[in-house]
Amino acid sequence: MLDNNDLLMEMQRRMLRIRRFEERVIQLVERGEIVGAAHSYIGEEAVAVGACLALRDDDWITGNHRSHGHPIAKGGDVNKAMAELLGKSTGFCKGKGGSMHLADFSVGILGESGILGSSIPTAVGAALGSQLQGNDRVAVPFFGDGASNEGAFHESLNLAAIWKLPVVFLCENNQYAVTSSFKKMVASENISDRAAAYNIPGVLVDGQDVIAMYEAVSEAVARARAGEGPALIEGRTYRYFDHSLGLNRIVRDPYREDEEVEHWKQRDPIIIHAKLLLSQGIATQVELDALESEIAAQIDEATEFARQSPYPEPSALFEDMFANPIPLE
Amino acid sequence: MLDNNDLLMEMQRRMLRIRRFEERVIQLVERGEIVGAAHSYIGEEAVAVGACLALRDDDWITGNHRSHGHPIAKGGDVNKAMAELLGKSTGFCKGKGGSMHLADFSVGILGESGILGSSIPTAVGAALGSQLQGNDRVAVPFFGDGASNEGAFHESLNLAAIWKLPVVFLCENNQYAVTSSFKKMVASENISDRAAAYNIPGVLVDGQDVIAMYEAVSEAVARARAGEGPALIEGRTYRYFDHSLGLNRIVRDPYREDEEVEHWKQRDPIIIHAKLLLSQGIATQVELDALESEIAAQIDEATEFARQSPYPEPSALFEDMFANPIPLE
Amino acid sequence: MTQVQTETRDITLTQALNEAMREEMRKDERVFIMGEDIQSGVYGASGGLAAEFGPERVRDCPLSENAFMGAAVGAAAVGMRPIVESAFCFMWVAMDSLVSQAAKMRYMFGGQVNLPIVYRASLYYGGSMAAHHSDRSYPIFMHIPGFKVVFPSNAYDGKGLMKTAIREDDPVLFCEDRTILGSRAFVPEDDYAIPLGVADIKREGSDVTIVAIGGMVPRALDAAETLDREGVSAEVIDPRSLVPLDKQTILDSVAKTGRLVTVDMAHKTCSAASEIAAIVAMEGFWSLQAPVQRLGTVNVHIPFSTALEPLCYPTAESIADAARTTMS
Amino acid sequence: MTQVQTETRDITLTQALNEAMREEMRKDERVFIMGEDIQSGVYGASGGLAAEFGPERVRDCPLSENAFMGAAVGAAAVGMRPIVESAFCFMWVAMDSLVSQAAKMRYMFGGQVNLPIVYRASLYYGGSMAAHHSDRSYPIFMHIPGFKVVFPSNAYDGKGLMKTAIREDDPVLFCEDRTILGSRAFVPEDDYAIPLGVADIKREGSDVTIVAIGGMVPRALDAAETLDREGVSAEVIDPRSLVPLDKQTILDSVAKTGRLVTVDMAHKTCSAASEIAAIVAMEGFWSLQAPVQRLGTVNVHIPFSTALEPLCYPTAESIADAARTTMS
Ligand SMILES: Cc1ncc(C[n+]2csc(CCOP(=O)(O)OP(=O)(O)O)c2C)c(N)n1
Ligand SMILES: Cc1ncc(C[n+]2csc(CCOP(=O)(O)OP(=O)(O)O)c2C)c(N)n1
Ligand SMILES: [Mg+2]
Ligand SMILES: [Mg+2]
Repeated sequence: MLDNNDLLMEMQRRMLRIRRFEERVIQLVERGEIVGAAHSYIGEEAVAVGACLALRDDDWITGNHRSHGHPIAKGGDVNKAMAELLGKSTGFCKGKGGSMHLADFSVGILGESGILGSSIPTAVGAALGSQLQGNDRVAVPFFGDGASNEGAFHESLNLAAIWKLPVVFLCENNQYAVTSSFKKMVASENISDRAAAYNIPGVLVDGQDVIAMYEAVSEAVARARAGEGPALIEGRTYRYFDHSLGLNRIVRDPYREDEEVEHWKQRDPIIIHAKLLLSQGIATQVELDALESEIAAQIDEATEFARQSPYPEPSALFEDMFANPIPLE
Repeated sequence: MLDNNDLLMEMQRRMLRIRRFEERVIQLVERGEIVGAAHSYIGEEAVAVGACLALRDDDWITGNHRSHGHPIAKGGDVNKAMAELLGKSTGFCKGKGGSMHLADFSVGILGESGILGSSIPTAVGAALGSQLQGNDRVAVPFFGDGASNEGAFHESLNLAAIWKLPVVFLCENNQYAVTSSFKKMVASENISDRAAAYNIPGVLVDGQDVIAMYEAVSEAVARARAGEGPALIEGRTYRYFDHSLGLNRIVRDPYREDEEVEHWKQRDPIIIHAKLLLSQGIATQVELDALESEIAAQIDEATEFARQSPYPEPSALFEDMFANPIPLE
Repeated sequence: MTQVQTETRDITLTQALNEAMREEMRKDERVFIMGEDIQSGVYGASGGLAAEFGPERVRDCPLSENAFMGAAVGAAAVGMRPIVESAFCFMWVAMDSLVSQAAKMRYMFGGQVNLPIVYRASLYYGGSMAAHHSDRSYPIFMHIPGFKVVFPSNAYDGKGLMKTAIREDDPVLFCEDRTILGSRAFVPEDDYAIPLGVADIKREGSDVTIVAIGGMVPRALDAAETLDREGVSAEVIDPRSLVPLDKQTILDSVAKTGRLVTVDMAHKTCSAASEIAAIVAMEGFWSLQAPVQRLGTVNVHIPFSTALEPLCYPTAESIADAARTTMS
Repeated sequence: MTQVQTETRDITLTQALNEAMREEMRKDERVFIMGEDIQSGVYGASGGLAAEFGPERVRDCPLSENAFMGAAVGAAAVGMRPIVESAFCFMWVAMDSLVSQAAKMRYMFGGQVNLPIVYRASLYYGGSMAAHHSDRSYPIFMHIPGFKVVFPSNAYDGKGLMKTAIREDDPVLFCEDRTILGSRAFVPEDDYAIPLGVADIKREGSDVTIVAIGGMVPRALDAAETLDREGVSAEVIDPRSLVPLDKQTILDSVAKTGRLVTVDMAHKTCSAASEIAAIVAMEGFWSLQAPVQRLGTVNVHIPFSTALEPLCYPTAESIADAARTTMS
């Protein structure tokens, strides 16, 4: 088992950073400081963190609508993330993207897509770039169980497979697409089974176990860097909250049992990993408490930063459409 | 082995009808009587005939750009088919469809799509209709190896699988998409392997053996009628001519070896089946010769019918857009 | 439509659409709905229908829009009458089924098949949903022959137009504008259908013609109020269907007023507003006394920030300004 | 452009596009091509490039347009400069990658990324290819913000515009009209680029302005010849790029002639011709002395039969008629 203590602590740090960030987001949504649609990543932290810590800073990721966790896991700036959610000019995207379109190209985050499956080909293209440029940068598209039913999934896996591109397809199977269970919507038992159709490895991983995620992705990344082609990894996980914050107000029929939700909360990735850190003597309770306060301070600072930041000027409306601008009306 | 002699003769009749029809089409293209793009089905006859003879008249099929064979195999009127290819008002589609859009709803031919993969969801929808209407009509979409790389393939197989729809997906793997070998373009070894991703049967069949095609499709159809859901059948076959008639003029580099073409011509489905009919004493050479002249007469008649038929009137231009017409400019 | 104010039974556009679908599904068992999470009624108008009609006729679909929107074509071809619930932003992935099959099939097969399908397309603009979720791409479906394009601006029209759409034997693209889904109007309980291709004059006037679509209609009516106070009498026309388009009502109005403002929430270039402006420049030219004013969404994608998004769309104020310009 | 006639080195538009790609690929190794069967050069303009640049830079793709057109976005985002060869009819299956990613990415991410991509889109109309293979849907890409839309009408413009397109740091939709791909014009061997947004006056005239696009330009020039014999002096303007559109050249011409005919091979409704008519009705209204004439493809899908297809498109004769109408 993994014996890099700094790495094991960093896993906890990033998972906790995501958790506390998302808890703050919930407050800000309730307060009306964050508008539009916000999809909570709480419960799924181990997937993004395990995967992103298996990557280099210069590797690429793409995300989806539920993507506050991915940029944080990849090392994106929390201040800019929070500012973006508040629509401020200091955000990743100058306030133009918001919750579903976080992106930080400076740390390899090629951006998130609110349209399902849409950013999977983008990641394949980044990997094609690596191949053409002769470097070994790997691309990891994050997408859900529901998105694996989009045609883009099929086309992308086949394309990456025949060209042996360095892509690790990462399906976050939180078992529901809005109210639809993947058991009803996905014909195969596991999404990882679909790898067989492309002659690539398909691995089902416990998405609540950050170390398991880290190891599975590390192996796939090693293969990809070695030019052996793509892999499909399914992180079996769970979202604690409704599909999007506030949606429970309009979803009429319950689509999952309270017992099920409870069962999964018992397998909370952050608690599991904390127990391990303590039991293995990698961290003391005091150190974990210190981590808590470190993160709390970061989130407070990010919130302050976002609140203090200015909104974009009206003149920003027509900026950023083109690298080589043209008259726009 | 199949001991229905009428059926075995009908197989030969329909394969021959397609072959002679297509040979005539080649002449008419060279003469300039058929314009636009025409894709020859010669060499692949056993796939359509074996499959369609496993269907009832009230079952549904959809086709693609290489679809002169499918309607003939399903029992479509050869006169109307030829008239359509000549753009005459007596054609299946009154001359509006042409070679890539033959359709005869009266015998269950829901039409052909020039856009790859496009008619696969259509067939799935027809099967959904059967399920909702409580009948047992089966739908068979024909598509190529190349089209199996379209997203529509993936989405359709998953949809049919989770809803247990009566669909038999029929991939005609003639091993090339224009100049591209499926070995380079399809990540799995066989296209039938892709069925695994949808938990449905996937069967690789010798597409030059009309009886093998008939039996494989019959079995899948029986399952489908019984409500046990879809199957994917790959008919491994070969086209003797270039992707589309006349294309050899512009395809610069050879993309397949003459030996390969010769090898497959040695496995001609019509010769194979003729030998069987003779060796099993199901038909005499005299009867086969009679069949030849019967077909020759049909094709001559179809050609005459098409030639004598009038072109559509200019007034037809604005007809057929809507069931409930609106002013059109 | 003035009775709307006076009458009693006011319901929202969402409720009106729901009512229309419910009544038609009761009358005709060939009618069924496909969409994502419609059994739980997440997105409104299909709410409660699963309870009455069951999961077979109110079908939750996987996230495979190209397949299920294409399956609607096949189902229609064999005698069913599907309603598909979706949104413009989710239709890009399904464009091939919509264009190559739904729109082209009948003509290319020489009229052998009718395709009674209603594609319900939500517009989520105006709610900080950002670039991916704010599409308003109905002009694309006006450009592509084969769809009838319907766009109600209130609950009363919504129910009557939805009934017509469901009974239509052709593919209908039915636009549902979230900025007005919650707006209430008088909706009779009885069965009524509003024909396609018949514009409605929402307000009569004599100085300037304002043609507005969907959610732009209430804004145009507000503008007309303002203009009225300034002594400018604006006529507000709601086409209600864009294909077929009731050109005559627009041309007659311009013949009366001599001035035209076209208002659209789609991007300006090649928009419905452009088309209407072009039609009047061709067929109503001699009536025009001032340049046509075309209003639409600016040609950038929809930004998330509340500091920017509101700057994108026409407003009552910008509509009034455009009208004033035609008067000066 | 009059030198075209006089000069020696006449090559086809296909050859000119091939030459432009070849020269740019030699100069910049980040440029590569993706498409279907392009190594064998089935569809013309990429012919022979694989022999020089190899299968890595001239990549045959599987029939997965949404994936490879989306992969172009990812490759561009990490520093490559992809050219994608396809056709309008095959882009429906890829609309999501084109719209949600290529067109929206830069703006929605606040300008963090440049996407230097050339999407080459063939138009196969006019060759009995029927409904599925005759799409001319560039107005859709004018409506959707984020693309620069380029449409050459001859070999000379083709080479210069393709070079600009390849050097552009934004997504370019490059239209290749098969009705003129074989037409020859003088094309200098040397390196020249034609800026976007600069219309070209293909023929000067004083009585009526004819704005024509791509394959409609030669038809408009034929019409101008006919009109000339009748004593009507027509000015023929080729926008060359539709986004950005050189409004000023069109408005200046109309200011001179007072009459406008817009000609487009796309379907009439919400077409480029509609947009140009609308612009002139807004900004050139006071110059207009007669109703605008808009010509385009009739609003039906393209029928296969040679007895019907030719009736769909504007012709030199119908253009001349429209011009005569503006004169009467
Ligand atoms: C193409 C498309 N269809 C529908 C939607 C609406 N939608 C947004 S998120 C979502 C569910 C996605 O489920 P999944 O992929 O499992 O991701 P999760 O939300 O569970 O993380 C749906 C249907 C969309 N954004 N894009
Ligand atoms: C979506 C789409 N992309 C590209 C084409 C152009 N095209 C027509 S046929 C063809 C090859 C099809 O190969 P396959 O599916 O194997 O069928 P085959 O021609 O071998 O019978 C291609 C690329 C098309 N018609 N549709
Ligand atoms: Mg999910
Ligand atoms: Mg093939």
